[in-house]
Amino acid sequence: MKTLKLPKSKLDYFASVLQAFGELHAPVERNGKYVFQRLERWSDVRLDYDRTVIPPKKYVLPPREEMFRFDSRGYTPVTDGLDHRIVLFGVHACDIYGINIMDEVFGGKYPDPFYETRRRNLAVIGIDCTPDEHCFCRSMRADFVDHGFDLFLHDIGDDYLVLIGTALGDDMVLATAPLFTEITREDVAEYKRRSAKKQEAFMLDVEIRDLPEIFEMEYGSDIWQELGDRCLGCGACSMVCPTCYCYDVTDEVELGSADGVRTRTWDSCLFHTHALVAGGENFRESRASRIKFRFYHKQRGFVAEYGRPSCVGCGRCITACPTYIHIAEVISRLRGASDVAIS
Amino acid sequence: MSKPTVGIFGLTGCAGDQLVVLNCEDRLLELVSLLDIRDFLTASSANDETCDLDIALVEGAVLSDRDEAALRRIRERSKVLVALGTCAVWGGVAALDRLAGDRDRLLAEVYGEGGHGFDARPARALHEVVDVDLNITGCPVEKHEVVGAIAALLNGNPPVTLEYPVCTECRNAENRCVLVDDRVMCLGALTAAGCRARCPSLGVACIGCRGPVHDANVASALDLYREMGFSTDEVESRMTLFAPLAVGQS
Amino acid sequence: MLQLAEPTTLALPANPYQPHMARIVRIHAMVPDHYVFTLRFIDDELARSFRHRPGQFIMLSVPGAGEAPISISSSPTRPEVLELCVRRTGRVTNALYRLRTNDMVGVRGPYGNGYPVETMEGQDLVMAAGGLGMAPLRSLLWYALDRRDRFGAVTLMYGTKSPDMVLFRDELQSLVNRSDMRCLLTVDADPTGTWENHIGVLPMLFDHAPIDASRTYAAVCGPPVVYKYVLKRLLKLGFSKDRILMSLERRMKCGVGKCGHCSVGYRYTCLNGPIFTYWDAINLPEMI
Amino acid sequence: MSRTIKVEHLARVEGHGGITVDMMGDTVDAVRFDIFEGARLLEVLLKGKVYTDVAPTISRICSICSAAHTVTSLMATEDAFGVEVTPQTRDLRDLLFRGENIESHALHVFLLAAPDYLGYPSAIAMAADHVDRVGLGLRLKQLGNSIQELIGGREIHPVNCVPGGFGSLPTQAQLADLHRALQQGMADARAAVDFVASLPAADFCRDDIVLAALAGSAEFGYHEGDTIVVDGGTDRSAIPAVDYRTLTNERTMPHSHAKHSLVDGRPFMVGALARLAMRREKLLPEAAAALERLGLEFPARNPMDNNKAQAVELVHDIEFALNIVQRFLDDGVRPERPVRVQPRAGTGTAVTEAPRGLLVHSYTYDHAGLITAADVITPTAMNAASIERHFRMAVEQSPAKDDETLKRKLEMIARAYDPCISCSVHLIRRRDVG
Ligand SMILES: Cc1cc2nc3c(=O)[nH]c(=O)nc-3n(C[C@H](O)[C@H](O)[C@H](O)COP(=O)(O)OP(=O)(O)OC[C@H]3O[C@@H](n4cnc5c(N)ncnc54)[C@H](O)[C@@H]3O)c2cc1C
Ligand code: SF4
Ligand code: SF4
Ligand code: SF4
Repeated sequence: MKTLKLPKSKLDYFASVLQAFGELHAPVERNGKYVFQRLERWSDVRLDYDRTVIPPKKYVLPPREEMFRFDSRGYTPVTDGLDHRIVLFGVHACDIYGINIMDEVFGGKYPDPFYETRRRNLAVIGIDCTPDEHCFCRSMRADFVDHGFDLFLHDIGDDYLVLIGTALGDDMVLATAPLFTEITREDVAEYKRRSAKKQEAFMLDVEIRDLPEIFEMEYGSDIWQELGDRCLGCGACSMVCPTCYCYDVTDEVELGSADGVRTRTWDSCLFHTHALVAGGENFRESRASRIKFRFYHKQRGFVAEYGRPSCVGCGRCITACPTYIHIAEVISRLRGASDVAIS
Repeated sequence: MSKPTVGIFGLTGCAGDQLVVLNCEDRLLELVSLLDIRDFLTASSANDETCDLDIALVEGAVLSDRDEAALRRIRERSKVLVALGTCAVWGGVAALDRLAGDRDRLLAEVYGEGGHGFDARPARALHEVVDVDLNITGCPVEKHEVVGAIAALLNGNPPVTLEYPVCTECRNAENRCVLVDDRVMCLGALTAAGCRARCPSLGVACIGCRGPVHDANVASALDLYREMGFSTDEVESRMTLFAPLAVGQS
Repeated sequence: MLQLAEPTTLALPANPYQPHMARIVRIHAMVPDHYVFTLRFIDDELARSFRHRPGQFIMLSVPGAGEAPISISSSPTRPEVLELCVRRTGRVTNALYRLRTNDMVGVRGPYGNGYPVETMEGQDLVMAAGGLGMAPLRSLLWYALDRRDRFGAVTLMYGTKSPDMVLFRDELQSLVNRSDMRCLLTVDADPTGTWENHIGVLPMLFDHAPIDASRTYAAVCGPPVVYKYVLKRLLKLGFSKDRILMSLERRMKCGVGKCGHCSVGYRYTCLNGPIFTYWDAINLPEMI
Repeated sequence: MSRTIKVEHLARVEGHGGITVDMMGDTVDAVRFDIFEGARLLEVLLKGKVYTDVAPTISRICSICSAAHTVTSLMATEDAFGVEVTPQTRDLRDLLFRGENIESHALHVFLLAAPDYLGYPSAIAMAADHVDRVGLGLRLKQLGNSIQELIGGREIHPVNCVPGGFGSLPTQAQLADLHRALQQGMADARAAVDFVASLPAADFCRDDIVLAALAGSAEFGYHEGDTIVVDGGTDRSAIPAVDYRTLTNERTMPHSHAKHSLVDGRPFMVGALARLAMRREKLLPEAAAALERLGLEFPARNPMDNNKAQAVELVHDIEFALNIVQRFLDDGVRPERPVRVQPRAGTGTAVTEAPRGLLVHSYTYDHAGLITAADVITPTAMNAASIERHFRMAVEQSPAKDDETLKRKLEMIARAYDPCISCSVHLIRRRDVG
């Protein structure tokens, strides 16, 4: 992968040029939390952020999206804004991994045109990060990504090493070619030194080897009831998860007409309606079965379908859960491990 | 299609839900043009008090024999009876009296001995007295939900109801969590969504004005509030504000 | 710098969510709250080219009410129209029941795996349905009857609570005397005294049908209690769990493996089902 | 010959009430403003609530004046705890009061009272012939609501008002939008004055009305003031706000769940007319011109003039709100958090001017911040006796008229007071909990 060097002092200039490639969005602080949003001035950017409340999935699968307008003639797809080009600056590896997983789900045999159009118009500029006590992306093999970004920035002190992931990324670099220089042996050495240091910074580790088997065997574990008793069913974990993609679809009519819009909105498997069908039959009536389903689908079901767990270890659900249900802790307890580092 | 006949009624409440209808200022004339409003005492002095109604919107809780008789009459003459607002759906703030004990004593405390003769009964939600076809909760109800419900009903469909709590909307709004981050007692996880997380979006705790969400895990929330160090007084005070019975029962 | 041309109107790639409008050409009030709706796509080309497998379903849109998955009850051997047997139960189905002949609905699909008819051909076929379970099986039934030479012995067992609940009653009654198949119909009870077939629960019909499990595929569909007892009988007859095919119902919002609702264990009912072998079902948690 | 004039259900008012006048020949025997509103007993139910939950509970007394109830409640609580809010909070609360007043007056003048003057049963019916006027009223109402939504966080039962300040503060962009809306609203307010001026005169009784309003603040405002002034036309007396009890002398009437207030045994009137009588010299220029234009007479003798007074306040409040918003746009909004509130045992009282007049909240708390006693006196409760007095005078003025004519008059008088019947019921009597 082509890699160049960009002086940190020139980052703001580079970012300003990026606006030619789309509306610039980046992590900013809001009430002490971080959110990805449109950058109004460069000084608002917070590249030292830990994690945003909602991951980048909102750019490709908005919380509420109009799919069709319907009238007496039928359903017409809503395409407004789908091709609005956005450059998302400062995305961590786990979140890029999350986008890659979403790409697989929304691709496949029936590609989702809404998703794919938004995705095509989203440029992703990655940036490296330092894990905190809730990060376990390394365990989920999501601490590095080899695709899914246009550019990826590694901090090596006074400069960034810039990995160029796509042709679009290359165009971005070419647009400000004089800013970039070739990397040196020292740069690479510095990168390696920092990378090794980052490894030491991880505080949370879980072992995912043979996890699908363990999930199968622990299907009847008491832990599910315990978690079900605790879970508030608020769906916070699903909303904040980079790889929770369940959605609901509803037709809403406009006042005084039979015309309206078909929308999709984020849903969660923790809601009691998620598996409710006609006749009042609910395949996951108890909260215990629902929270089990969430973990099971991420760590076991997804493996069967896509060859890896869908959790990327971003730690968002850990910080979001009002009752402190801790996914890494759950995994370790299922394994019977007692040596997990949990703060 | 001929316009549906509609009645808008208030039992005992603050008239807030009727006011929400009037507060749809930019859509009010459109709204009334789509409906054949026959009975709306708060807005009109020419009312047909006996005609059949396709839709009856009823605000307030049942607090007196007079309320009860009025509600039964409304039920008889209407096809779809909609409980409008938390008082109608859950009993609302007045239903605290159901937890407070002896009603005569309460009346006497407020009105003196003269209070005994009043037509005053413990607060009841509409569904405790008659069959209710549709609940639109909120204290007061949200405009978009009222307009959406009327739009759906005009097409013969039940409106979409949200079956998740305020927390869900709050997370989607990327708010700072009042409970987890600020350690203020927020009822978002127990309260039915639909207000687009009005309060926490302003940095203020949800006090549950829409009543409980289906499947609210009150037991776990109580444990959590206790663990977080909220006093029993505070927990009880807040959890009984708008739907005391729902909490009392769980 | 690359200048991307600013597209004026945005043409989406193939849209699997796009409902295609179809006209209701017939409404047959077969049984209260279980009507058969016959649909034909407005687009003639689509009407002619639409093909499905027995056991597949479509997503049916009633504008304003929403979408619901509905099995195709007609056989692919009888193309151009789609027959849906719909039970009135909620938003979409209630709205559908308000429509009249010539009104329009939206249809997209077909979705799901359907019955593996190629594999089943050359073998005997037992179909066991309870209640609304007849809806998907009817497609398979007529597929087999219209290609009668491709199957060995064909048996249909169908049970309902009472005679007035029998779906496709006239049609099925006319099969009872057919010599090239066995059509066994039963009701739990007959208060009317007009029922001329079996009386008793569905599994009892097995007593009237010689079945060679080693050369037979069994297709079962119905409410949970049907599965419970019919599966027991089938296993007793020596069926391999791979030869028992079940059709499952789940909440579905997309039909194409995105919305997450129909997920069972690690499979999607819409993509990997709705037809599952009994072996699959055992291995997928919460399956039945 | 005895005769009873009865309005079973008083329409176009907030809450459930009726009117009964018993007559013996041409003399009025008894007059009753009947109140059927159920008794919600919020007064006792409030007991034991933690201080943060008091305002949201008590605001449910009434939706139309819920902002006034909320802020007055917060002020009483803050007073009990010795909390001093910032000047910015006071300004924002002021703005909220203006928003509520604009909304409430627009609702009352255009949707509830105007149909009477023009001979329609409702504003909906009136819209068929006067769609622009109803539209004008709705626009003004919406303006008021947009202030309540922005500052209060909701048009009804504001959620953004908390002890010590506000949950969130308006942004400059929001304030700029509001400023624009207010500027457009100014033109609408002038049109509203024209409209009110064009309404036929209504003169059903003449009285030397006793009026009461809050005074003591430099501006014509609603929530800052420490004195209640009672104006008997010729005599004026001032009562310190904390001694509000000397103003009211309640009686529980058998025919209503409300209680009646009298001052020195005489009924008195509160509301827009009372405020103008006391403070009209503090009106801003446009409002002063409106006062002139509408020809309001002082000392006030016609209770129907309250409708005109509301139109004057509409103008004044929009003018005033413009000034506040302009100040925020010039100086910026400081990123303040609510001041810290530390509960302590004690009693606190706040007196304000709700749209319908004087509003008193007075609470006693224990050391943990749980409320032990509450006293709330609402404007309609204070007005009730005056309403009955004017019913009687109107009938006595022309007793020979037919029932329908008299009924219409009575209803119009009742509506001129813009009564809020839900409020009147929740007159809360002080209870000391032993
Ligand atoms: C693969 C597949 C094939 C299917 N094939 C068929 C078929 O051939 N024929 C058929 O009839 N069905 C079929 N179904 C089932 C059908 O999709 C469901 O019945 C579907 O829910 C109907 O949609 P609806 O909007 O009418 O009901 P919904 O509104 O989704 O109702 C679903 C459930 O909610 C309940 N409900 C609805 N409204 C309310 C309310 N206001 N309050 C409380 N509860 C309520 C209903 O009782 C029902 O239990 C199939 C399902 C699947 C997955
Ligand atoms: S399951 Fe939790 S830790 Fe894993 S990706 Fe989702 S939010 Fe992050
Ligand atoms: S602030 Fe309240 S509503 Fe929002 S997430 Fe936290 S607990 Fe839930
Ligand atoms: S956040 Fe809670 S208290 Fe606030 S409006 Fe919503 S339901 Fe009511």
